[in-house]
Amino acid sequence: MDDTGTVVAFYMLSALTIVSALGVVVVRNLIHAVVFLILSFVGVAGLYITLSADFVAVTQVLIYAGAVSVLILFAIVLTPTGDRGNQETFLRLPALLLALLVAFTLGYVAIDTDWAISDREGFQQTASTIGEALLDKYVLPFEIASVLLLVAMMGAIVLVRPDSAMEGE
Amino acid sequence: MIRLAEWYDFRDLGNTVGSLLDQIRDWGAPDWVPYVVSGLIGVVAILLWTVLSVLAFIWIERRVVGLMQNRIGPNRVGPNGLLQPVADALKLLFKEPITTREADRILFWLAPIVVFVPTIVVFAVIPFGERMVLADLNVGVLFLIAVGSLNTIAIFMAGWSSNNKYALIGAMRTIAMLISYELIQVLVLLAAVLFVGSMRLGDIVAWQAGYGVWLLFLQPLGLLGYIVSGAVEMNRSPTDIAEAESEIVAGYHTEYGGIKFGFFYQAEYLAGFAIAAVIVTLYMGGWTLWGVEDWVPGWLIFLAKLYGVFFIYIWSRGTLPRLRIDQLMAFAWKFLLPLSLVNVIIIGGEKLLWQEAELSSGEALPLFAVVNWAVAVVLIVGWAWVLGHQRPERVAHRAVLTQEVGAIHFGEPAPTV
Amino acid sequence: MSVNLEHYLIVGAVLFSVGLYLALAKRNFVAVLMGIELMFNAVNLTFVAFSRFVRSPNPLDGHVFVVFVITVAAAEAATALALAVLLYRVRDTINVDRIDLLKW
Amino acid sequence: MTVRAEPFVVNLGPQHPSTHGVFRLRLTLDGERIIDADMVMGYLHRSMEKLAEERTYTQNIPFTDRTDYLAAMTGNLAYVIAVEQLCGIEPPERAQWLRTIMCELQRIASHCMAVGIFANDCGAWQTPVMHMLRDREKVLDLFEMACGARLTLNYMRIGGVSRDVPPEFMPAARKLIKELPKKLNEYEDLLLENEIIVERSRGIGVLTPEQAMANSVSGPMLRASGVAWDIRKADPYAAYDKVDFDIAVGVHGDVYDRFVVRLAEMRQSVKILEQTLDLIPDGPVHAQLPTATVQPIDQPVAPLAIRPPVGEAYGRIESPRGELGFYLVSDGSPAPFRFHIRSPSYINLTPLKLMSVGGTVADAIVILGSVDIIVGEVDR
Repeated sequence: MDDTGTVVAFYMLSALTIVSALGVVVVRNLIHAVVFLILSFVGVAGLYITLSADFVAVTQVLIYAGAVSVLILFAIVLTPTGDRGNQETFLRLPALLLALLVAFTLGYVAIDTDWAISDREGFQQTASTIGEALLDKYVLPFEIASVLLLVAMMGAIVLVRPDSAMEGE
Repeated sequence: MIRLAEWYDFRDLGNTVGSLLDQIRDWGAPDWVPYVVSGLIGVVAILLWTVLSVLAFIWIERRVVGLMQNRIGPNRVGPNGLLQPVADALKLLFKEPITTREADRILFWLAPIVVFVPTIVVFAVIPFGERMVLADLNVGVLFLIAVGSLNTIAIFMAGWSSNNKYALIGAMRTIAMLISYELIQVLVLLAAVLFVGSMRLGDIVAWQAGYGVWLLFLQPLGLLGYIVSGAVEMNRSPTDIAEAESEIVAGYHTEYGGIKFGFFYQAEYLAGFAIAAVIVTLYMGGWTLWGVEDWVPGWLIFLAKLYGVFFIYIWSRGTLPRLRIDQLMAFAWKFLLPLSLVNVIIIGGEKLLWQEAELSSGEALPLFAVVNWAVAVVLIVGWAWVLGHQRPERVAHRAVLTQEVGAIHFGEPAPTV
Repeated sequence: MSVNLEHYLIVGAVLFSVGLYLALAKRNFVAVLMGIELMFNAVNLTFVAFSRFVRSPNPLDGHVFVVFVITVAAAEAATALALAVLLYRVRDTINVDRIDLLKW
Repeated sequence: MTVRAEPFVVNLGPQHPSTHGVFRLRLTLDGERIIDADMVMGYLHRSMEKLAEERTYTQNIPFTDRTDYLAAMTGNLAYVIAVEQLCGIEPPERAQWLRTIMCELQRIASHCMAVGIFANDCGAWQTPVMHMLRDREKVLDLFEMACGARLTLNYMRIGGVSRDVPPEFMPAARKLIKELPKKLNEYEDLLLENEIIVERSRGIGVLTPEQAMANSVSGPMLRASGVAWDIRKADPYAAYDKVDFDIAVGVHGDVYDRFVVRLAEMRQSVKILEQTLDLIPDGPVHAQLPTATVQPIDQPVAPLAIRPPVGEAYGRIESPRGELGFYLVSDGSPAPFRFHIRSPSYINLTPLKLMSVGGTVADAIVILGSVDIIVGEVDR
């Protein structure tokens, strides 16, 4: 991972991702927060490409930046405008401390342990290997994931249907 | 056919650029310079080509639709109207791009750009000629869909930030439409990729050239699904719901003036070219034409096919009326989705049959073509009948002619056409 | 100067902590969900980084895990947002502070 | 408590590409469904009925083509019949036939516009309208030959027609009548079985015969609801009793039937024109105005103004949009005491709310297109 192009790309993309992630925290309007979130998703997809994981990068753009973000946007549009100010709750400080603590421990562990680095070059093409792995080694989780998706889809629809009997008090 | 000397043989620009890059390497530039130069050439070529062909097609479309409506079309500006698109572009440039007071300024300004970028990026993956592809990803087809799904957000931004009732309805309608037709696109392209076996567009073109058959003949249902969802994605012909003039005035780009509207207008044409390019590459053999590409430049064949397919969309825009949004959604979920699922199953079965039974491609492909076309016709007619296409209150009929005044004919059977 | 595993792990850690802060500190239920999505992304990044750098018999298992994480995240996002809409319908607010009653 | 999207009021018009002129429809929407639709009119009110009270009977004729500017001939005829009833003047035979020819030509031209605009409201991007306008041009050329004007014709006079048609009118009319059925077949092939038009118009804006009669709807809208009521048959005027034709009637009362009835009516007009062009007699085209109604010289008002006897009259005809009537009250002076227009478009609009509630915004546009209103006639 030493040719200059990838190194430059890595620093730019990680800067983009982290800045837009912080943007989601800082910005006052929730819709802008979602736009920053989409930017960080695309940034992470770019990082995948520097790790030569092309199939996962494109899936990330398709699912996260294409579908999940639209879901979040629609959720914001359907919920009240009162809470769109992206304000913080009262336990701001403890959350900040905990987040920093987690960051440091993970960072320390990352730098301190010597990982079993292999001298392998980047993958040429990953899609077919992933496909084969999904269908012969991980076929059971694959089926369970499809059932999970079906259940989630039906659950979401039933919950939101206006005439569903599940009324409050 | 004698091969002309390498560098001025324009049959495929690929090796012209290749010889240029070797030239640079001979001058001893560091190894990343030719890579950057070829990338630059590709980007500039695509941008130049898209801008020019959009301008050309604005003129062609208005003339052709004019002829369809037995009127002349633009002929005032420049020699019989040729400078009309340039005049439009200039007009848009000089118009003041106003921002409404209550608009969400940042999103309002950002939306046209975010609409424009994904549509241009699609061309990076399309193989124009022999070695003329900017980014030869081996997840090409998936990249097309991923980038296609990005403009849903841009349309939401445009509709939401311009703080206008019409824009909001238009944006909501377009997003609902895009998401449901994106699903159809994924299933249809899945079938195509399944049969060819690789997602790299270069491989798909090579496969079609190798077997000398176009996927168009093998997968009619797939083509039908893709053409319709392509028409939806570029808001054109029977599905221009977003800016249905007769209903909500201009859809999500009501509030945009000046060059911002120019971006939306340009992005719409580019989406048209992108869809046409994908149809040509996937279903009509890309830049190959059964051997003709040896003496006619590949990229010329590709462009000819692309403009032909785009003409179909112009033609349908000139004739077909518009579907209502709920009818369009019903068409997607009730008609196209089951059909494309069945299509995937059939193609999967054929692929398995082809490999297991070791049929030679000579017998297998024509057999599959006939079977697929028969199944397509049966399915379309049958499923439409099941969905109640010919149920009594949908049958076209003429008026009842009567002489006696004051008679009530409500509910009587009418003479059918 | 080359980029190796530690760099990606640090970026993953930072992303994860930003997501954690979002999930814990934000008042709007949808913002909490955004935090969770960010955490999912951070985890995915570390998976892919490990599958690229670390010695293992079949390295692409990391990618398979990421695909599973993405599907689960999408399913979870759909259900959570349905809950958000339902919450708004029942409680007329999705302010996390005000929803502290364990039963309703 | 369900997710109540608060009702969402959208204004269609007055400046809107498809409301056929300055007409405003305020729709209250729940999501995509229409809950309530109320009309705001009067943007084009020119107070014709008041102005007409200051002008003599002959000077009022040009007003009548400006109310329904797409069917000026029928406007003139209705007013002139009313005045003739008032004064008891009987126009000569040739004038009656000429009036019938002109009215039927005007019906073809107006229905061309109506059907074309309806297809345009369904979204067909102006192509059908352009083809139909081409045929309407041929009719307008005939009018220009007859009375020099294309739109505001001012062709009829009290007691007959302003001038006889030039010799080249009859062959031109015969040529048009030969071409029209071919064109109508073309439109029927293109539009009648067009999937999307059928989908967009079947079962939308349904009006049962009882509702139609209760709202005093008239013209193609009434006939589309199955009621075979046509003033040309019910109370024949001009030469309609001497011609044989059918009344086109729909069976479902929806938008599709109105479109189908208008197409069938154009065929009937061609059938009538074929007969009139053969049977038209020669002779004078203007009756001799009885001297008694002519005012002696010393009066300051225009000497030749007609002074109908005191009384009232109601002349009605079948205009392309419905029953067009003129109610005149005369107090013996050269100007009418009361000049009222019964405009069919205005009255055909009454069931608009009844028809469009429950549909979507796109349906409201298509229903409004099928009512075929002319805002000049609605606002007078």
